[in-house]
Amino acid sequence: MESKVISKQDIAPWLKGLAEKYDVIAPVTEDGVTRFKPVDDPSAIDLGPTPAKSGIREHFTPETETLFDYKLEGLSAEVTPPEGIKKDRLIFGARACDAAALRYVDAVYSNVEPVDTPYFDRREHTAIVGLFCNKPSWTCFCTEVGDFMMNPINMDVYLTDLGEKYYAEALTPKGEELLGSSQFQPATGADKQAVEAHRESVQAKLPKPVDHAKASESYDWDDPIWQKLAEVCLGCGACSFLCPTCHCFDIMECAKGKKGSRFRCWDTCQFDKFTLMGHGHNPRPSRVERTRQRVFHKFKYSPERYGMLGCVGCGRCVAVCPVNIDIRKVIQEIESEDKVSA
Amino acid sequence: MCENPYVPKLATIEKVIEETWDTKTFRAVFDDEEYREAFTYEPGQFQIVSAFGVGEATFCLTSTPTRKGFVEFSVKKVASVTSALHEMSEGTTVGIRAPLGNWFPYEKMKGKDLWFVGGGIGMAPLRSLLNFCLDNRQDYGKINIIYGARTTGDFSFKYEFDEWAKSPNTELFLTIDKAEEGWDKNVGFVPAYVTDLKPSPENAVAITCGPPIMIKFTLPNLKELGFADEQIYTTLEMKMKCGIGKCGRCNIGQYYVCTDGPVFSYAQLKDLPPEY
Amino acid sequence: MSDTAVTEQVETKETKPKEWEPKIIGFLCNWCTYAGADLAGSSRLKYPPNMRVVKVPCSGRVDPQFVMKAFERGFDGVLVSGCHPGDCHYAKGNYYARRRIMLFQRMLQFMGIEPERFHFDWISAAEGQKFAEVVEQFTEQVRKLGPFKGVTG
Amino acid sequence: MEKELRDKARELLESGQVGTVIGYEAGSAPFKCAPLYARTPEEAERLVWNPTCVNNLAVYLPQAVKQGPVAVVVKPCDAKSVVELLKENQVERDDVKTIVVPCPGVLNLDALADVDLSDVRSVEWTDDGIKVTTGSGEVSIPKEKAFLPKCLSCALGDPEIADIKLGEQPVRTPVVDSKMSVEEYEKLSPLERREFWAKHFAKCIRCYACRQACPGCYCKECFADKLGQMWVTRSTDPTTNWFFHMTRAMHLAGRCIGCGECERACPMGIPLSLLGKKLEMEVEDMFETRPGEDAEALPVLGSWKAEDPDPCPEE
Repeated sequence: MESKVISKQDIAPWLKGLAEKYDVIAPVTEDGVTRFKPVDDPSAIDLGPTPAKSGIREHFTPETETLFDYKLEGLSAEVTPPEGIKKDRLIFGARACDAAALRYVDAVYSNVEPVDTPYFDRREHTAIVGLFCNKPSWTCFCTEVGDFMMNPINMDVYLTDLGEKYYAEALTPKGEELLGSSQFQPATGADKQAVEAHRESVQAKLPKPVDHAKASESYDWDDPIWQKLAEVCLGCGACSFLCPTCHCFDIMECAKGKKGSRFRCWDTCQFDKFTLMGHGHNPRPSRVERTRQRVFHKFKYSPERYGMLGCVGCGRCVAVCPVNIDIRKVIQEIESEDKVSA
Repeated sequence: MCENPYVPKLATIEKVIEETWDTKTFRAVFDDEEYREAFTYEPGQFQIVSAFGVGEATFCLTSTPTRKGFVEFSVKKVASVTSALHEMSEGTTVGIRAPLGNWFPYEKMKGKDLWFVGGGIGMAPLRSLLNFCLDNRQDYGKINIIYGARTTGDFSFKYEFDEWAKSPNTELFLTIDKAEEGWDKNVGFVPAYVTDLKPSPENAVAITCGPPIMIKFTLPNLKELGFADEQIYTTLEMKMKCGIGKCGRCNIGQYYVCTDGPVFSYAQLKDLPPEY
Repeated sequence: MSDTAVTEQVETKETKPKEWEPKIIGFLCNWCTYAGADLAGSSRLKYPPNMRVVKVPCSGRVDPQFVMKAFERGFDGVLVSGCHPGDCHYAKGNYYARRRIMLFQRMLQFMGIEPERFHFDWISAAEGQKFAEVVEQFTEQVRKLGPFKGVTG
Repeated sequence: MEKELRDKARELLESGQVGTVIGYEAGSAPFKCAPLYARTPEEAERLVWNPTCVNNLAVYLPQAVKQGPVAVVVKPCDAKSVVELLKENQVERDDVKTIVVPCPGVLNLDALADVDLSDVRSVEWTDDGIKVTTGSGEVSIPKEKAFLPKCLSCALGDPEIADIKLGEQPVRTPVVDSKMSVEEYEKLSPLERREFWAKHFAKCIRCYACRQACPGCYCKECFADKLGQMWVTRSTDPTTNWFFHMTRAMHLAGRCIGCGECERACPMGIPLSLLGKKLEMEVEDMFETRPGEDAEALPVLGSWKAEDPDPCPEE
């Protein structure tokens, strides 16, 4: 598909022009935290931090989401599901890791029956304009787990910052339509060369690919590392709540007298009650099982079931862990040579 | 677009049966006539029942699809939702999401002798298959039902014992943990009773469900009698929320108990990480 | 008395009437203030009917969560009252309550909840008159502030 | 200093006085440390003490002592958590050996905002802050910027419960009044205060990192997890989040020692220390006690005096 360029100062007018058709969602920094939020004023957009604190996840699987409202009268009940997305959304500035993560969530939520309709609705009504990472963070390792930084997936448009302007590639018909705006000019051969050289120079600084799916075949269930991690891990959910592929949830009731709603909210295998059953049995009773579950689910079970890793290397879990549990080091340790041969 | 899988269908409780001191069986009828007519399921599948205002919980379908027009579920009072259900009288509206999960491979069981081995509330999921087989009696060989409970007061489905026992080529073996006055049937735990009864593994299938401790000791006994892992089925209980493979709660290894189960053969279970 | 028994009462707040009237909840000690309220009633003292009363065994039973729940659920004012210091039926329950509630009061204020929406007082079983006055005063105080817009509103 | 620390740890382990030494080891980046459970002399060689050692390791004690006596590396501020745990009978005095390290102040990661973190080689103390060495040179950061806010107001000497002291505490002159942030906040009107928290609590994702990182939050079952009681659902709307954080604050009233781990652990930048600081100030003002000082003292909200301040004093 065709590629174009847009001067940086034209981004704001372009996004303003899109506002009629789309609710624009972009990274905004407030009180030191950068998150993707609906923006009215494009000048508030902050593309600086790589990646943003919380990715685009919450715009597909919100932290708290009403599944339906109910009303009770006498013995009977009435149930009303919420309305779907009314206006299309455009996510601006998503990183390749976050967009790639949607492939995984799609595999769980919408590519198998029954389809998670609220999620599917959001996916269908969202255009994604991604942004190449010029300055990967110290926690970034996307190149180790996939090549989507160079060959993005789930984006309609991929932007690369070339200083004064962005190089813009349309990756879908929807993307072509977006690049049809007057602010875009055709890219030249020189632009294309510049982009390729630039991307390769960034990629060179990042880790080399590792076939974790293959390596996971010999992961040791009783590896002593689980015991070690379990002692240090505080059992909070920061790693999974900021993870773009984590998608587990709890379903709860918010009852206010005769009215109320059923909602779902983020949940994590790191919490002790995640698997606790009503009569008291807990199949994963300690942090030993729970820390293993997080790693195994992402690096072993997911390739087995969905044919892809459950990790996109965004590094958020590394950045937020209060006790510096670094998943890169964990994986390295359980995949280390001497361990495999032992 | 498909229907929102999280919104339950409304159903009305038509009948409440007090099974034991802590267990009740509810019969519910879907309010929407069209849905009710079209609704069908397989023995071994489960449902998620909403007590509006409290939440929802997972129960197996204890009724058999051969008897149409309603669904049944047995509820042991353990936590908030089950307590709320216990408070409900006939005529109360509940929400039901069903049918969910896989089912017992009853086609594969055709022509074979069946050994149902149930303990306590574990009889509930077996009852669906049992009554299904009894309703298709000609398809199966001898049907044996071993059912154990702590005391005589802890048996569920007592009102069906006669029907079961009187069915052709069917035997009902009851056992309680400790002797009671007036009890003329077996006394002892289920695993030992299984050994005493010496079921022949030849052309037979065992279907077990009960407390983990019962399963743990029944399994080796069955194997000693010559049952292969592929000849033994059970239905797993796990914490579930969505019931459709999304919420991640019942994940064991690469499987989700809610969609890949709850019915597993022991051959399959052996491949799972020991987290159930 | 279980937590649930208390929250149920906190949560049954009715929808707002058309003419706004302050909705107040009072956590009253069974031995003193509740009896004081009884006395006010049987002495036919007049006081505003805006308060829903939750009887608690002792002011020491009042968990700050009760008050927070009330505010979270949209009550406009919360009153906590028990026996005078030294007169506790359980000897010292109200002394514990005093520390807890004093601290909590200051934290509420810190969070931006107007201090006038929360009142803590000692009212004995003999003080029917005082009970009526406190309720009257408190109701008017809350009325002046207008409807509560929520803990983060 | 690190050599002394390792020697001491090894000695404790070899003599069998403790089975575990909980300390810090180098983290996955030069500006990070990770908690370490050292159980062998070899593991003790991995112990470090440097500006990245921010964690309050007291959080591990209630679990760790279940396997027998442990030694724990503490900064003077962390030692206050140990005092609280002793006071609340979560650990026995005989089961804990405190190794108190001399602490000039620890690293505030925000100070490195302008540094290319991928390029950092080391972070060291200097006389007046820290020195960051990167591939392209050295950067000196003065302590006003380099250290956590709690360090800037710290004047703590060696704690009374110090079992092992690794050198003298540097004389610390607070450069900031810790009450300042509270006083600054209190200039806000009630409405502004509610808006302040509405804004911050709207960010909360309820990952419970604050609770899990808190040495005071050792409840077997947190009120927020009690589903039967349903005090608070897991909905992340600002009001529910307010309820959670307010209740947690009240549960820490008179117990919070201001280590700031909640705020550090919070991935969403919620200024939770403000609540703890306010509680600390009020407790001192009304009941004249300071948490974390005296292991023999009674818990503030588990005790009373007839002359306590009264909301409506008798005439």
